[in-house]
Amino acid sequence: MDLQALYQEIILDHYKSPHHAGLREPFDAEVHHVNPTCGDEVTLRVHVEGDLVSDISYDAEGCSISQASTSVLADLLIGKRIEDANGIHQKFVELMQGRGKIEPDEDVLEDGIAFAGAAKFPARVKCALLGWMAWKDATAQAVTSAEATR
Amino acid sequence: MDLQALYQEIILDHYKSPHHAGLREPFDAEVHHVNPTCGDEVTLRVHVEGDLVSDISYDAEGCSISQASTSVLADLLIGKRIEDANGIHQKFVELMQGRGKIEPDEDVLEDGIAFAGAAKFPARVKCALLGWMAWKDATAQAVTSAEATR
Amino acid sequence: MTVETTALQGLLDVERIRADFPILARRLDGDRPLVYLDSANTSHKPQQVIDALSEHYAMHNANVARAVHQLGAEATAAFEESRDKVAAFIGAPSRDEVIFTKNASEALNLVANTLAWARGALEIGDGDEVVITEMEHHSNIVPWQLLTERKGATLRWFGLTDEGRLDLSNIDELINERTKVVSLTWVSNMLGTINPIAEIARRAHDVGALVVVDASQAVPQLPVDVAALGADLVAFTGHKLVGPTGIGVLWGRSEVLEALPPFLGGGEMIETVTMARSTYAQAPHKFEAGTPPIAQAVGLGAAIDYLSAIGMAKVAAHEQAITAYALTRLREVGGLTILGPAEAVDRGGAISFELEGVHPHDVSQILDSLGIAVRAGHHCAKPAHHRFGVQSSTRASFYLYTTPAEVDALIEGLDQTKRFFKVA
Amino acid sequence: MTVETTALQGLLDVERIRADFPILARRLDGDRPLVYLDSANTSHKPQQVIDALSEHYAMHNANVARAVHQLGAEATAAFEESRDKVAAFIGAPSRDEVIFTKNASEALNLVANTLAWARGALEIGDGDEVVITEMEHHSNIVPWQLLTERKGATLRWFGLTDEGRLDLSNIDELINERTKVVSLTWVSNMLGTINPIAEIARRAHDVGALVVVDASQAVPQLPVDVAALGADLVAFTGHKLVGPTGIGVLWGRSEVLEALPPFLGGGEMIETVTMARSTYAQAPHKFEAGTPPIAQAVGLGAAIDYLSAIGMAKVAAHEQAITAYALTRLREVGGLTILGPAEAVDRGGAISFELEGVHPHDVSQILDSLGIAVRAGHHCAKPAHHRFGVQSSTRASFYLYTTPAEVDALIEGLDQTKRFFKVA
Ligand SMILES: Cc1ncc(COP(=O)(O)O)c(C=O)c1O
Ligand SMILES: Cc1ncc(COP(=O)(O)O)c(C=O)c1O
Repeated sequence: MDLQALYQEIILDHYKSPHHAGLREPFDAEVHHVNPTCGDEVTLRVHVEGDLVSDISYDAEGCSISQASTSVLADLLIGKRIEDANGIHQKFVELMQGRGKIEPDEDVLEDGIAFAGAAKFPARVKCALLGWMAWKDATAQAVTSAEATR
Repeated sequence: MDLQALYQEIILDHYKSPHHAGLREPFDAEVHHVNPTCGDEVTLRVHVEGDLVSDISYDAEGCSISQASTSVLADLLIGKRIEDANGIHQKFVELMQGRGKIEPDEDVLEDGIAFAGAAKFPARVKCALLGWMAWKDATAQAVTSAEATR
Repeated sequence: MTVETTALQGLLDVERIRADFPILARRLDGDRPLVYLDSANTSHKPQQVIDALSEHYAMHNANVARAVHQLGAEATAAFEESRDKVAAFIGAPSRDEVIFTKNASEALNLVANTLAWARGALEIGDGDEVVITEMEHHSNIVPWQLLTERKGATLRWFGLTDEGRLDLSNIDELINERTKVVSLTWVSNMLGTINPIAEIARRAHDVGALVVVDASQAVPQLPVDVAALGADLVAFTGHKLVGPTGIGVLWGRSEVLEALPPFLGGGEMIETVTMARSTYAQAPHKFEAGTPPIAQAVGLGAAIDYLSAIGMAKVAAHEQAITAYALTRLREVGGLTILGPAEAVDRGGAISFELEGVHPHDVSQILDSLGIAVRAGHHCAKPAHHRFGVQSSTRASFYLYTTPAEVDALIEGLDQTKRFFKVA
Repeated sequence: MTVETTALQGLLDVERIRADFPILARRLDGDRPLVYLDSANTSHKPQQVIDALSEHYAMHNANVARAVHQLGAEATAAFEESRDKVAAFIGAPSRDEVIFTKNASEALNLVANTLAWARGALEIGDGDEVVITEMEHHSNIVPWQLLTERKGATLRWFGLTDEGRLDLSNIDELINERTKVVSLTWVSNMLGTINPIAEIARRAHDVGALVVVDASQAVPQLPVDVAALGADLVAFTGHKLVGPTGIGVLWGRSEVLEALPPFLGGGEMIETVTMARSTYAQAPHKFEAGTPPIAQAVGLGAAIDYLSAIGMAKVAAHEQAITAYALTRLREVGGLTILGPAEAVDRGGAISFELEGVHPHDVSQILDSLGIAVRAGHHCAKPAHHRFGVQSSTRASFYLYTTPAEVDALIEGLDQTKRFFKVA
């Protein structure tokens, strides 16, 4: 059990002081996701302007891994073009589902590379992905509703 | 496997030519019993006069053991006082449930003692009891309806 | 006539296979070797499966999906790996379409039972029809009787030809715009008949009906590709597949599983629970309430590994060869009538028969005294027996460990039975 | 403070018992010994149970109730003997009142599900009420939510006191003439609370309600006498009882079982089947459709033999002693809050707690790295967690093989956890 690999300093820092936390206005979609196994929850809002992710705000309750990864997500994706954000999202999901065998790209994932260790802990992969799955869901809804009102 | 003990000559004789077979009038109760495992069936009628079992008639489809035991039942119980018939019934049930460890009383069970061997075959005990359970049920019904109309 | 064993095409290396099955070395009463011809009832288990169970309990036991700890991770990985194995074995497009149940009966009831509470397109009510066949196992009859009775729908069925095949002559009338479900067996456990699933599924889908297939006898005997089969839901059972008791499988197309309401409530089938209301997980977990049959899934995975290593095409060829041989030899027995197709064409490895003048119970008793295990009774297919005017029959059934010599023993045993009961 | 082990009253000869459980000799990652404190989730299996399973498959495997042959007779005898063992173990007045299910969840769902189709006195409809409690496992919540939603009835529940006991202050209002079912857990799997079943059953019976008891955590820990308990139906599960996965038990009073309609249809639950209609067997077979968990029943019988040889009173005393010791030691840990009764009075051996500043997932991860297996999450009791204002907790639970030294390891592990996360 490589505890140091799992609980990287970066993760513990994000856990202790999560970035962009709290629910903010305006937003185009809000979702609530749950990890049925452990009960971790996140309420996440996405605000989209044109093709930009202009804000991600959230209220998360959960373990260090799920909290930190949502914080890293907000850091990484706020201000990105949706298309680019989706690309980063995909890289992060690949990293987490890679059973610890994927070498993460720091240029793309920045602090997100700290989760490479968590990918070796199958029970924690879901924790790390909770916020990311919520973001994907919310963004899809925001884009759909934006298209509908166009 | 003591096949000779199971398939006594007496049993095979009753099987080949069952006594008192066929459904007859008059009767006070008719029941239909099934062995759910193998599908053996018996339709059995009882005619009661006062405290006498005056007739038992039946239509049985089943294996040698179930057929022969119904034939022996009819031989034994027709013409008996209900109380005595119940006593014989009880002795036969005890014999069959005794796992082959009970010494049957020929004075009471007559040809019925031939089923002592069948008691050693758990799968066949239900066969041997099919007609007897039907008789018990039918007689209880006949007595109840006789009491009701008294 | 005793055909030279070596002359039979398609036989497996049975002696090598038999060495894997400890029970086949059992001596029965009177020091007789076991001649087990009751595999359609349940199959025996190779040492590999028994060892997988023991090893799981002795080394990796834990509850699944719930625990962060190492044993929990190991047990979860083993359990979910078995789901992957099942999915691959039956050609399921997605592992999430594989639901573990306790047996095939539960799998079939799961479908009938959730349909009772389904709303929308799948809802069943007054005037709707469910179609089954006269050759079904009770487990594919009673659930539909319960459903149709309870919902005011009508149960209808395909009859059988004298040869023991589905009578499809009235298919246009039977499968009509009122038909909501067509549920039928792939391989009959009594008659041995293999039914034309793809054709019937096509007709059923034309009228928008759901197609449920009871593959309890098919998955053990045939290479299976559910995606190609054309069915919406397929049920089978582990214990007939050299696997443990206590586990079955329901495969279902994702869209159908999504549209069905949950079955049993509790444990890990939820997304979130409050006292006032709950939301449910996605399939397969939605249908797997409570602690699943964990060790049994692991055992089933080992069983699938075992069969896959041999190859299901070869298992099927062996079954085919033994069945053909048995049919040939049984036809030589005077006074014996085979119920079901008499030729080894579109036919699985269960042969039910009558022996004139001797009740099946008595036939099997005499055979048993010779160490030969067959089944006597209605084999949970009373209506099919009724169709052929009999109350019960004797059934011999074969599997990958069955030898031609065991078929010969059966034939000799039948001759002895006739002598014992003094019938020609 | 570390209490001298020998000072603890009521401990079993744990070293002798541990030798029976092969998994307890497992070395985990980093060559650490296993400290298994997750027995409320699932218990480990002694070699005697593992051997009983292997021996059954290797020597006596066959389907039950259906076969005349010797293996069939052996398997049937072993299976039905296990029913006798269960009946004796729980004080059931009749063996026919013991129904084998796949787990406790199925047993509870069986009751809720058959009640949905019951007619007459047991019928549930508009205006009727079902009463549960806020400390139930999801498996004793969701089935009743489904039932009441579907039948237009109302689900109500007992709340909890701050100490984690049932709040019985409004019992007269909650259990009233509209109450049709009261279903509650005997021992909470989260809080550890032991509920006053007899008293509540009396009140429920006064208004003519059915009493269902979830004994999943009780039967493994306490001497049980269902006849004395006052309940109508009692559910529990094999895998928490040193038995195999894939088997559970529903005990029910004969009159109640008789009045309930069948659950799943098929296989041996019938009396007779025609295409048009079927009649059903008596309990227990009426509720056991399909091939039952045969080997698992045999394994459960071996588990019961194992526990009975030790004596359930002694198992209970051991659990009590370890729990009292653990409560004492946990109270010493700064920042730790126990959810549920803090004293070992009317209390089973599951202790859930919070550690300030560290999420349960993280607590259990650190403990796991030390070889200590605990559960983190909501333990399938989300509403009870919600009641205490938490989303999840860490749970340590004990069984007859737990040593005081393992409790000491937990305490040390918690200290390390706090150091790791830099909390006081
Ligand atoms: C109190 C309680 N009820 C019900 C259950 C469900 O048991 P199973 O998962 O074996 O169905 C459990 C265990 O998970 C439990 O602790
Ligand atoms: C065709 C068929 N369907 C269903 C079943 C039921 O399987 P199980 O008893 O494992 O539920 C069987 C076997 O008994 C079968 O042969």
